Amino acid sequence: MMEQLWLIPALPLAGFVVNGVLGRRVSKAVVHTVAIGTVALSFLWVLKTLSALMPLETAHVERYGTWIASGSLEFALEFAVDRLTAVMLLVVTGVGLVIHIYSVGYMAHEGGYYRFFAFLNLFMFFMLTLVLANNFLLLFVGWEGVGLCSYLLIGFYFLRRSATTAGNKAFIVNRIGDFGFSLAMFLMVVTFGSLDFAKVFPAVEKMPVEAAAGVVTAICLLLFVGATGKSAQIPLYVWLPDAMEGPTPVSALIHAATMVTAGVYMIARSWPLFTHAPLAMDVVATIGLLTALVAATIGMTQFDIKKVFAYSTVSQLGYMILGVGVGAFGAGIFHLVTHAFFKALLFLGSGSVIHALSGEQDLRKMGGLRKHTPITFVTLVCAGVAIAGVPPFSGFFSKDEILLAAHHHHPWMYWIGALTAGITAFYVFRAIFLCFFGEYRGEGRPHESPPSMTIPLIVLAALSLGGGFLPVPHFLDPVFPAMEGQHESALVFVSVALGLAGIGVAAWFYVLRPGLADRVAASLGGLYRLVYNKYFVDEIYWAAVVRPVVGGSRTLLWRVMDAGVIDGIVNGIGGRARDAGRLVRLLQSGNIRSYATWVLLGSVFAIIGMGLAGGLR
Amino acid sequence: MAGVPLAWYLILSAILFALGIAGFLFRRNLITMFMSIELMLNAVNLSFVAFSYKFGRVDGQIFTFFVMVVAAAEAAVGLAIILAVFRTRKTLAVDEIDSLKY
Amino acid sequence: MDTFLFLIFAAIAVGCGVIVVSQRHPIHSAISLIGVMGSLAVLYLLLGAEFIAATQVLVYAGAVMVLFLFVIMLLNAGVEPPGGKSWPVRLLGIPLLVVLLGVVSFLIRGWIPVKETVVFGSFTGGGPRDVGGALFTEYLLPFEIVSVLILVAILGAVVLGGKEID
Amino acid sequence: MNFYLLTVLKTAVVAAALLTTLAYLQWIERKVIAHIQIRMGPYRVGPHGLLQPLADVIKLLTKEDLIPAHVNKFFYMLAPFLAVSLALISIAVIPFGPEIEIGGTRTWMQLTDLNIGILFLLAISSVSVYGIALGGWASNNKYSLLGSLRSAAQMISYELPLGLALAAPLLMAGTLSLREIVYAQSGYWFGMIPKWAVFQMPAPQVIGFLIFLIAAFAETNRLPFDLPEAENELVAGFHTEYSSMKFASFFMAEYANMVTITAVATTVFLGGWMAPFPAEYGSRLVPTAVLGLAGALALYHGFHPLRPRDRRTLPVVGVVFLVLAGVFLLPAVQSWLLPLFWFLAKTGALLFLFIWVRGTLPRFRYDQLMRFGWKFLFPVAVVNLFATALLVALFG
Repeated sequence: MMEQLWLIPALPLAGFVVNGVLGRRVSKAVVHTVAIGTVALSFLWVLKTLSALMPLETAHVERYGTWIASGSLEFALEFAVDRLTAVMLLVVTGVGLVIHIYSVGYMAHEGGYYRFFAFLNLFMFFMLTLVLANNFLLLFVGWEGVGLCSYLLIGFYFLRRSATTAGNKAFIVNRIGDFGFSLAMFLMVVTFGSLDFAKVFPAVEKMPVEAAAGVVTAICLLLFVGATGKSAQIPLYVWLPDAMEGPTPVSALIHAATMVTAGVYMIARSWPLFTHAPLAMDVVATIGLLTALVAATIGMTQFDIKKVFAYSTVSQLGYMILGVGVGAFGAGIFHLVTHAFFKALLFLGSGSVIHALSGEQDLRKMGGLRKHTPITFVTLVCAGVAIAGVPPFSGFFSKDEILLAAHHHHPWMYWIGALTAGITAFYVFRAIFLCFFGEYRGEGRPHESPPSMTIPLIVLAALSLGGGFLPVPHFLDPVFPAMEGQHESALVFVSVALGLAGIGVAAWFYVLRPGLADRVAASLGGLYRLVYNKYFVDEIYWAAVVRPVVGGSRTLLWRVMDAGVIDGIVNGIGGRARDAGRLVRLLQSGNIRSYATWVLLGSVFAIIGMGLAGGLR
Repeated sequence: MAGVPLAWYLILSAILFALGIAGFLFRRNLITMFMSIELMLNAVNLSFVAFSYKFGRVDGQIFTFFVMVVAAAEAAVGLAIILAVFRTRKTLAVDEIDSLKY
Repeated sequence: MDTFLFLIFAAIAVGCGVIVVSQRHPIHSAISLIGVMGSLAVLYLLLGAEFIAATQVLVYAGAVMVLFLFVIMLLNAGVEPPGGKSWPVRLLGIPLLVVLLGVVSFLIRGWIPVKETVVFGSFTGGGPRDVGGALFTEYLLPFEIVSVLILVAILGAVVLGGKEID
Repeated sequence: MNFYLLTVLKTAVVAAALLTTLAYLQWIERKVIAHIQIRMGPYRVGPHGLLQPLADVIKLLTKEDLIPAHVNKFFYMLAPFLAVSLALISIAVIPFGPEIEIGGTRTWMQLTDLNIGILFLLAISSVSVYGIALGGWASNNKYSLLGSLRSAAQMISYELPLGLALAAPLLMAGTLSLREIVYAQSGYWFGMIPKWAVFQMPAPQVIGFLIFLIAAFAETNRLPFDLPEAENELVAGFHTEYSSMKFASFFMAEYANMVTITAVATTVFLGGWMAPFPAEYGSRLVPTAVLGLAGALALYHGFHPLRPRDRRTLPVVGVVFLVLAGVFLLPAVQSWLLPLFWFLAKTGALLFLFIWVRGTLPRFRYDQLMRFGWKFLFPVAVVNLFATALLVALFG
C-alpha cells in the first residue's frame, strides 16, 4: 500500500519552487502563506501517514524507481518510514512549522523575504529527504542538500562580510566531514555491494564482531567523521558558533533543532554497524563527552547571547553523541527530540530578545528585560529549567537516561557528564539572569514581540516542559537493541543536584552579587582568557591547517603547479599548435588558384598511388 | 577499315583535361577559369562516351547526359555568382578575390 | 576515314583547347571552347553516341556557352591583367601537369590494349531511342532528381542574379 | 553511282537552288511589301525588277569592304561567316521529297537523313545565335552590343517554346528522323483530310503549330520581333558596323534561317511533301492547273498591257508558266516533281506569311517580347506538350 511518502518532501519543494520563481513579484503575505502552507501540509501529511501506518512494527518502504543502475550496483529511489523516522519526521516538520510561523514576525522587516522562505522550504525538503531515505546515497543527497541550505542561510546577509565568511567556513568544514562520509560509502559499496539499509544492515548483522572489526570500524569511524562535521563535534565544531551570523530562526531550525542532529540520526540509523565496532563506539562516546565538556566551558564565558546558545548546542550535541556512543540510541534520539524543543525555544527566545532590542546581541548591554518582555522571559526560563535537567521537565528525562547509560558504560563518563550538566545549568541561567534581571544597560526602548513570535514560543515552552513525558524511548525500543542497566536514584540525584547547583551559582554570581563574576574571572587570569578565547581553537586551526593549506596552495599548487606546470603545458601545446597553424596558414592563402594547385598535387599523388596499386584492373 | 585505337580517345580526353586544369591554374579571370572547368567536364564526358563504346553499353552516355545537365545548372548558378561577385568587387581577377582566408 | 576524321577533330579540339587556355581574353576562350565542344560532338558521333552528340551541341554550345558569352558581354570582361599572386601555381603548376598527363597516359596505355579500336557504326546503341529508354527506365530516379536539381539551380540563379547588392 | 559523288552533286544542286531562292526571296519580299503598301517595288533592273537581286549582289560585292579601326578583327570577320554557314547548314536534313530514281540511280530528295534530325536542327539553330552575338560584340559599338545581347536573350528565350512545340508532333510520330516524321503524316482521314500533324489524331497540333510559328518569328529576328536590328532604337543593331559582303552575309543568314524554319514547319506540321488531298481527287493536276492559270493570266495581261513594257515581258512569263505546267504532266518527272511542288508550295506559303506579317504588324517592345515569351508562350507550349502526351498515352 502506498502512502505517498514522496509528498512529504515534495510539498516544501513545491513551496521552494513557487517562492523561488514568483516570490520576487508577489507580496510578503503570499510568500509566507505559501511557505508555511506547504510545511503545514507536509506536517499534516506526516500525521496522516503515521496514523495510517501506526503500530509501525516494521519499516514501511516505498519505491519510486531506480535512480542509478550500474552493473550489479543499483541505487533505488526509495523512501522508508520506521519508528525512528517517524520521530524525526514529527520533530522536523513540527519544529519546522513552528519556526516558519515565528519567522513571519522575525523577518518582517528584513530584505530578501521570499529568498529566506524559499531557502527555508528547500531546507525542509532536503531534511525530509535525509530522514526518509532508505539508502545511504539518498541520505547523502539530503545531507549535502541541508549543508547547502545551511550555507545559503548562514550567508543570508551576504552583504555582511562576516556572514559570508561564516557561510564559507561552515561549508568547508562540512566538506571535510562529507569527505569522510563519502569514503564510508565507498567502503560500504566495496564491502557489502550496496548502500541500501535493507541490505547493508542484515549483512553486517550476520558478521561476527571479531571478523567485522577492521572494516566495519573503519566504516563507522568514517561515518563518524561525517557526523562530527554535520553535528559539530570536536574537532569540526568550529563552524557552528560562527553560523550564528544567520538569522535567528535559521539558528533555531537548522543549527539547533534539525540539521545538526542529522549526525546523531545517522549514527542511530546505522546502529547495526556501530554495534559491530566497539572501538568506534568508544571513540564516538569519548568525542561526544569531550565536546560536551569543552563547549560547555566555553559557553560559560561568552557574552553574545547567541554564541552562548551555540556553544550550548555543541555541548548538547555532544551529549547526544555520547548517548549513541554508549549504545543508548533511544536515549540519544530522545535527547534529540527534547533538545529540539528547548534549544529551538532558547534560540527563538533569544531571537525575540534581539528583536526586542533591535539587533543587540551582547549580554552586557541587556538586563532587566523581564519587565519589558514578560512572555519571552517566562518561556526562556522554561527552556532554562528544561536544559538544566530540573525534574520533571523534558531535559531531565533525556539527559539522565544518557548519563545513566554512560555510567553503565564507564563510570567516569557519568561524572564528567554530570559536571557538564552543572556547567550547562550555570551558563544558561547566567545568560537568562544577565538578560532579564538587574538594570537595563542598553539604549533604546525594548518591546515585546508580535504574537506570531510569542505563540511559537509558548508552544515550544509547553513542549519543553512536558516533552519529557513523551514515550519516545519506549516507542523506539523495537528499533534499537535492548539496553540493559538500571535506574539508579543516587546518580539521578547527583546530576540533578549539580544542575540545581549550577543554577544557584549563576543566581549568586549574576543576581545576588553582580560584579562577583568579573572578579572571579580576573582572579582566574590566564585560565579565563583561555576559555574566553575558546581555547584558541580557531587560531590553532588557522595556524596549523588553514595557513599552510592556503600558503601551500598559493605557492606550490597555484604558482608552481597550476601556473607553472599545467598552464605551461597547456600554453605550450597551444603555442606549438599556433606555430604549426602559422606554418600551415601559408597554404590557406585565400587564393583559389593556389588551392587548386594543392588539389592537383593531391590528385596526382592519388593517381600515382592508384597506378602503383594496380589500378582499375 | 582499321579504326582508331580506343586509347587515343582516352588520351585525347586526358590532354583536354590537363588543358582544363592548366586553364584553371594559369588563368586569372574568373570566367575563363569557369570555362576551364567546363573544358574538364567535356574531357570527362569524352571518357564516358569512349567507355560506353568499349563496353557496348549506353550507361556511359547516360552519365554524360547527366554531366551535361549538371553542367548547365552549374553554369547558371556559377555565372549568377560571378555576376554577384562582380557587382560587389568590381573585378573579375580571381587573385583579388581572396578575402576567404585565415 | 575514321582515323582521318578522328585526327582532324582531335587536332581541332586540342588546338581550341590550347587557345582556351592560352588566350587572355575571355571571348576568345569562349569561342575556342565552342570549337572544342563542336569537335567533341563529332567525336561522339564517331563513337556512336548520336544523341549525346546532338545534346552536346544543343546544351553546351547552344545554351551554356551562350550564357557564358552573355555574361562576358554583360560584364564587358576585358583582357586579364598580367601577373598573379599564387606562388604554388608558378612553382608546381607545369611540373604537376606534365606528371599528371604522363601518368594518366601511361596508365591508359597499360589498361587499354592497342588493338582495341573504334570503328564507326559498330556501336549503334547511342540513338535517342536507346538513351531515352535507359534514361526513363533504369535511370528514372536520377533523371527526376537531376530535373529537380536544375529547377533549384534556375531558382538560385534567378535569386542571385536578380538581387541588387549594395 | 558513287556515294560521295552523289552527295556532292546533291549538295551542289541544293546549295545553288537555296542561294538563288535566298536572292529572290529578298526580291519577293520587297515586291510583296511594296504591294501591301501599294507601291511598285523594284522595277527598274530587268523586267519587273527580276534582275534586282543580281544587281544587289554585284553592288554588295563591289562595295568597299570597310573594317572599322576599333573592332576586334578576328571576330568581326568570323561573325558573318558563322551566321551564314550555320544558317545554311541546317537545310541538309530537310527532306524535299521521297526516294526517287533518276537515270537508274535511286536517291532521296534530301541531303542526309539523321535519326536525330530534329535534334540536329535544334542544335544548329541554338548555335546560330553566335553569329549575331559575336558580330555585335566585335563591332565595339554600343548599339551593336545591345542588339547582339538582345538577340542572344531573345533567341535563348524563344528556343524553349520552339523546342517544346516541336516535341509535341514528335510524340505522335515517334521518331526524330525528319523523313520518318513526314511518312508518319502520310494518308488521309476519311480519304479526305490529310494526316498532317496539325490535323493528326489524337492531338491536332494547331496550337503547337501557332506556337512554333510565333517562336520562329523570334528565332529569325523577324518582325514583330526584330528587336536586335530595330532601326529606330539601335540604328541597325548588330550589323551597324558591317558593310559590303559581310552585311550581305547577315542578310543571307536571315533569309536562310527563314527558309529553314519554314521548311521545318512544313516538314513537321504540314506533312512535308504530302499532297493536301488524295491523288484520286486530282491532286496531281493541281500544279498544272495553277501554273496553267498563271500562264494564261500572264498571257492575257500581256495582250492587254497596262504599261508598255508588259507587252514584251508578260507573254514570255506566260509561256514559261505554260511550259512548266506542261512539264508537270510528264509522267517521267511527275514522281519527283510533284512532291517537290507540294513542299515548295507549303514552304512558300509560310514564307509569304512571314513577309505578310512583316508588312502588317508593328514591333514589340523588348520587355513585352520577354514577358510574352516566358509568361505566355512557354507555359502554353508546356501545356500543349503535356496535353499531347496525355492524349497520345490514352489513345495513341
